[in-house]
Amino acid sequence: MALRSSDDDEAFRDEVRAFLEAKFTPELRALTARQAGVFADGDLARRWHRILFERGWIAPAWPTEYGGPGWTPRQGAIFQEECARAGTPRLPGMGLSLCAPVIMRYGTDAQKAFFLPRMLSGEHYWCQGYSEPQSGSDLASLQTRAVRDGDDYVVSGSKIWTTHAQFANWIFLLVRTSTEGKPQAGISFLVSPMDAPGISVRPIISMSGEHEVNQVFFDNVRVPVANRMGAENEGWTVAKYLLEFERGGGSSGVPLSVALERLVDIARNQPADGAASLYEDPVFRRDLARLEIEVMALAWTERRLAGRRRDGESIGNAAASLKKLCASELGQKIEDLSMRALGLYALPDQRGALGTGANESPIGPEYAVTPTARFLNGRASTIFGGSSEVQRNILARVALGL
Amino acid sequence: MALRSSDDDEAFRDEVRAFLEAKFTPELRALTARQAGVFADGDLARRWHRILFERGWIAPAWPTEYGGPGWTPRQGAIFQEECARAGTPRLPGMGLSLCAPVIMRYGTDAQKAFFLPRMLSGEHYWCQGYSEPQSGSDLASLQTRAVRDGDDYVVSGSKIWTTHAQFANWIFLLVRTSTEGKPQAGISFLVSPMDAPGISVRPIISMSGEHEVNQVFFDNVRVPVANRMGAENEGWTVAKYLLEFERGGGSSGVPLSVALERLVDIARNQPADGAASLYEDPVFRRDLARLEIEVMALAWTERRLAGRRRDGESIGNAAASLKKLCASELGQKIEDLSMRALGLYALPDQRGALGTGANESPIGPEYAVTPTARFLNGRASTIFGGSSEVQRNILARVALGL
Amino acid sequence: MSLDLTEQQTLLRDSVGRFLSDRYSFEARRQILNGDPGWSPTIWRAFAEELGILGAAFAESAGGLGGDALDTMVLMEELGRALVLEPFLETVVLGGGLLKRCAAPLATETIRGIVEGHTRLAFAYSEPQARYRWDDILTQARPEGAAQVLRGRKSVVFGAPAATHLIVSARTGGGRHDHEGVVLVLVDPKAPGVSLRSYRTLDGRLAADIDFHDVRIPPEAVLATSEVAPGIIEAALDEATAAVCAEAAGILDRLVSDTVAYTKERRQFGAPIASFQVLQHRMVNMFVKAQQSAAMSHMAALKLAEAAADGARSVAAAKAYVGEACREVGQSAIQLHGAMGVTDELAVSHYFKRAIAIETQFGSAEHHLNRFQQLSLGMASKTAA
Amino acid sequence: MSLDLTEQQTLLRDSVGRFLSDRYSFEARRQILNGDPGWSPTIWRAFAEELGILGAAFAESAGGLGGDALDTMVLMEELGRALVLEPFLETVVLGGGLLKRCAAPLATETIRGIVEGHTRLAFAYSEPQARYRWDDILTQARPEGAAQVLRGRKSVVFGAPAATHLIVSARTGGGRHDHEGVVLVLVDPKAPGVSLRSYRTLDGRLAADIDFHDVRIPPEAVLATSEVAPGIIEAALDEATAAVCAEAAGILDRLVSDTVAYTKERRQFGAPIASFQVLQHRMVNMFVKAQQSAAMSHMAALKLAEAAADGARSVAAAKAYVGEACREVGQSAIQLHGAMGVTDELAVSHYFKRAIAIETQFGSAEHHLNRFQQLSLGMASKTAA
Repeated sequence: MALRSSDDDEAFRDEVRAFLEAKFTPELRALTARQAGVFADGDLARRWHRILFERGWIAPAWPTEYGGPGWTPRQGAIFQEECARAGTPRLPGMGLSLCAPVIMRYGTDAQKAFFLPRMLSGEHYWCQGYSEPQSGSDLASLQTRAVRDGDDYVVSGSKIWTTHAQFANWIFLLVRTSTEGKPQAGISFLVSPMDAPGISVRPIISMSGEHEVNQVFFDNVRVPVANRMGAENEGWTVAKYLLEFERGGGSSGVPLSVALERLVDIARNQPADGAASLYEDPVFRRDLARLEIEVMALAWTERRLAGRRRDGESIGNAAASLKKLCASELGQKIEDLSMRALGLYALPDQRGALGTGANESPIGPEYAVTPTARFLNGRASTIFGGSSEVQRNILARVALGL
Repeated sequence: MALRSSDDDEAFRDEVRAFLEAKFTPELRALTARQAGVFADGDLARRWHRILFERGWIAPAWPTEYGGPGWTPRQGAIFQEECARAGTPRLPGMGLSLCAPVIMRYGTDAQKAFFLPRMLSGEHYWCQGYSEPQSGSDLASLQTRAVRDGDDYVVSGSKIWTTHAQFANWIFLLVRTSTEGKPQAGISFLVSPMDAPGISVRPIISMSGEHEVNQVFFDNVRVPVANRMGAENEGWTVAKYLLEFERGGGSSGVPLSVALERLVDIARNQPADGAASLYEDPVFRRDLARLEIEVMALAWTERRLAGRRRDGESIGNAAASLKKLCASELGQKIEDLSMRALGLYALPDQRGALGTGANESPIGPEYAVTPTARFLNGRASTIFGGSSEVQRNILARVALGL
Repeated sequence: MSLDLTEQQTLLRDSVGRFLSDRYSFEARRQILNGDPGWSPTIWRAFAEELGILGAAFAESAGGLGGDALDTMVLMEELGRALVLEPFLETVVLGGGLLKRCAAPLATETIRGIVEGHTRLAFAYSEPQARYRWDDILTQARPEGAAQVLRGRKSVVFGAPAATHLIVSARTGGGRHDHEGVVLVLVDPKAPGVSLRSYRTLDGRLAADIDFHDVRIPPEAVLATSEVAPGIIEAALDEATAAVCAEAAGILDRLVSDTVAYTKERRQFGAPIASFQVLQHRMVNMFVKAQQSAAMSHMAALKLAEAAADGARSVAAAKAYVGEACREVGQSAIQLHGAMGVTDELAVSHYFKRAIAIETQFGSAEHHLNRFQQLSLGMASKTAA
Repeated sequence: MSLDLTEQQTLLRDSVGRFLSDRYSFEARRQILNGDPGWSPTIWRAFAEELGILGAAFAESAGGLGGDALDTMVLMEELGRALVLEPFLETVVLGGGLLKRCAAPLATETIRGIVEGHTRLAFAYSEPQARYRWDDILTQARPEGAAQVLRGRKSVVFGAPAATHLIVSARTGGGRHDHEGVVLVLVDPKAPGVSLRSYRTLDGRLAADIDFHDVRIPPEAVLATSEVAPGIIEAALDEATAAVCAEAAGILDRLVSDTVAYTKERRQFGAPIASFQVLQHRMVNMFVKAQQSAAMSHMAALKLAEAAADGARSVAAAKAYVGEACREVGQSAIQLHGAMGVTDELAVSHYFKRAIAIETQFGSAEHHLNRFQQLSLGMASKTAA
């Protein structure tokens, strides 16, 4: 809705804009515009993290006691909007958005005091050890063992699809500490430094040619019992708590709208048959209008369900899955139309011009550099973090009682 | 493909056209144009049946020994095309197309001699007793009992969705003659006159307000054992043989093309925003072109798989399900676009102008009379005769080995 | 700002919902549907006297409750959920929406009749050549002395057979699509020269094609002159369009819950068919579309209530979305009900038919997608927020 | 007429299929893909000498096999099934399709080089401003004495980095979309004034953007004058478009069978994921689209082989259908492979990327839907038969 912002909110927006104007330098902008991965790559992510940290804005959702900025939800939304519009680097959220809530809820005081400030400063760069080669959608079947030995667990097994493991210095992971009872019953939640002896990382190259994910091997890795979050064998509860944040963070409307705006820019510059530009082509315009309306529908649904969730209606529990499902599928539709808007210039492999180390000029127009790689990388969005099939299973159960 | 017909075929086509010109009179045309049901209603069906019978053309697919015309497949296709283009009444096929192959394959000589000529002449008007209130997709769970008593079976139970039971004087039905073993094992295939004591018919009104289907009750109905087709308890084999014909008859291309031509006629006469007619509207034209291409794709797939089926490749077994699935879903898309093409004149209930007994003039243009009723009636096409879900289950098994 | 209902709106929703579940069961509705005149004067009286909802959208000075588009949304959602046949939309939302913007004394008087329950309206604006454009008007209002003479033809006028008064759009001048020269007049459907061809629509509601053959319109029956009529028509049509979106939200909610309930009951292959994953996922898709439709309806109502600059654009977006959802959710509901779904016997086919009618009423999804595009060009910001 | 293959076509299919399964495994292909030059001269030589398929589409008088569009279809389906990187399409189908229609002696000579395996072609026709229209040509061929001088820019020229010869479309006159004034010339990619920016395309194939800066074209290198060039270009592009439809049919077949095999292997929740009904039905939808794509490809090839009046329209229909099928089947295949599907490690992502590239190559589905509509207007009959 056209929220009639208060004057305070407008002042805050100006503050955010001024900050971005000053700190999101032309150099950073140029680097970021050539990113097509799910997250900005390690160096760029660290640089932008540091800049936000110094301003005190790195963790908008954190309580002030841990270093959050104390914003209202509306301010958080404004910040997110302005960052999305400016196109700032997409920071990986494995630490700040996923592990942090777990530590705040299940961590001991010592764990909180150690991890949270280092997460905030960026000293700790986190990755997530959930999936295993044989345990994807069926996460509870995981097999990585952790055997108690004095004050340590000895961990053996392998985690896969570990985003940014090559940059991370800490990992949180689910391990099997018992084979008694249901599969869910014997799981514990541990954290470990990535340089612990016995950890090794194998890159997995994506179909776009990028290195974002990895397989991480654990060969008798010693993890102190003090690095467990929550009770032994109760890691499933912790894991599920975290998954809510994985499905749920932030509003989908703004990033999807920004993606649409990028598409509009392409369309205005692309030729078309029988129209001044692709943007004037009636069939393209209908497809575009449909997507605009779908983005509105999702944004307003999120807002509407947020109210229901407050009321404790059961529908609220479904909101996170609904959002993950719709935002990922809609994002793919936008990526798909963006790629097709390019015509033949959708075809060149632009790897030479992509990423922070890239030094080639684009093939074709500048705006043709990222859409194809984004399209290819975006295929993962309906698979990772709970596939669309899994989200529909959840919705069938939670929302429809099936 | 633009089959380059032989001169003989062209001569045959001329013969069919001349026949239709002479016998499909303006009166019959006017009556037929106001039909929106799945089949022409009883009176009209009987009249047209009689006309085709007298010409010897009522059963194109029958062998000549039983009264078929002895056409080549190409001639059969030409006949079907010309009838579809002329818009002749859609005759119910429960006798000629479904029961007849069963009798030819499983019937005794006496059964053949009694039933086939009467089916041909139209003296016997057949309906089909397969589904039951609790047995739809799961046909093998049927419960209508037939208990042997001397030379008779005594049949009790109920059949549902019985098309044209109100016009029929014969019914073929599946009954349970044994509860031993798998559900499929105790089924038999019987035929009975509809005026047998104990049979009663309850109309079921469709959402378009039409009376095409019924529930048929059997209250201790005596059916002579001589009226069984195939062996006792082996009716499932007979039933499945018949279902192949239900999914498979004829080519989908022509009726779907005719439906598209009707849609084009509507579009040429309908107003549009910013175009001379709806037909000139680029967005409508794209939707229409998509449907045209989908019709081509289905027609050519049928033709291609027909070749494979001859070769005995396993894919051939899937052809009937593929056709039923695609033709029904595509037909619905055409009905949907046809209805929407009418604008506000899609909304009036035209029942007063529909059917042989109708005496009101259409509300709005003449072409607005049938599309909405066809749209509503067409919803059944993906449900009856094996739902789309069932066809996909079959294809998963037969075509993909799942 | 949250999308929660106010306490008053929750009360309104609950009281109307309770009334309808007591008095407007599917069987009760069927009797009204199958009888003459196709709507219930008893229910209508109760709307006026027991519930007081016929005054919902009117100023308190006119005897109304002073409600806004959000109150209308709450009401329409409930009316949709019970599939109410009575001409609330036609009379209160559309007819009333025109009248309350007209300065003519006759307008105020007519509103009073609505609130009291003895006046029912129909807005005769659509014409056979117009597809979905209200401004494609050929009907003429020629001056004849102080009066005007009306001649022309209106098509598919919802509610006309039940209406005590018709509001008619006509031209005193201008060409086919011009906004200049359009006026609104009030016409007695029994006046000489007015002839209705009345019929049911596919969803069992009432409509008519109407011929006006030199119908005399006295000066006081001119509700809006050409200076104001186009703006009034657009505003009232936007409100009515938002209102059918809300009605659709109620209907879609029922289509989802009826389908879930049916598939839990119906057993095939030894299990409730709701246990089949393909059906579950299809129901999830229905649910998502129903939720998003309700959100879009809410957005449209809120924008109208706020008199936001992008009100019309929001209504177009909502109707485009909801229209397609009506078709898709409706067809899924029928398919999942199997053979029972295509009969007249269960509620689902009745909800389906109304959903399909709503898709077309006030313009199809295509029409509103076009409108959305045109209105977007005029807006500064195209973001979802 | 049946759609069965002739005995000779079956033999051709089987021998090529056998060769590729022996010599062009996924691992063998990966080495070619990751190496330089991105295609295998050894395989190419085997195509010429062992299989003889480089002459498939040429007249026997030119050393070819005299095959038609159906033979090309059979070949391309197999090449698609093995995801062959070598420039058969660019050289034999498209380049050869142009040359065999050109009367110039140099054309005949160049064909001989193709058949013998030492000549590879690329057709430089697309330009940055043209989207998918071949006739949107700004590249100029100006006369200079007896020769011509070529100046302009061509974009995304498939096969150019591997080509020994370029065929270039250019204008001696006429405006941007005019068919008059278009000629075809043969250009040595190493000639002065020719500069290539070579790159891989997303599917690992080779392409280039090419600048022609006052490149001198001797008179004998004019392959087709403006009287015949437009017809030659359209015919060759139609054949090439039908050929990628056939390639797609092979790819889609593999996407379906790989997905079925993967889901039968992969276990989650204690069962092969192929046992989940939602996945089964999605695979059925993939199967149906793959079958229909093969049928449309067959139709297009047959129409071209027959020189049917609706050949171009059939190709447009086939490409529109197959293009959309590539996207939909491809995306389903990735989704059903789960996280493994988005890596470079399994074959599925490689097939997917080629399918996505085919959707765009020679014009998107939208482009061919438009063409189909325009060509339909000229046809007497619009029926499926």
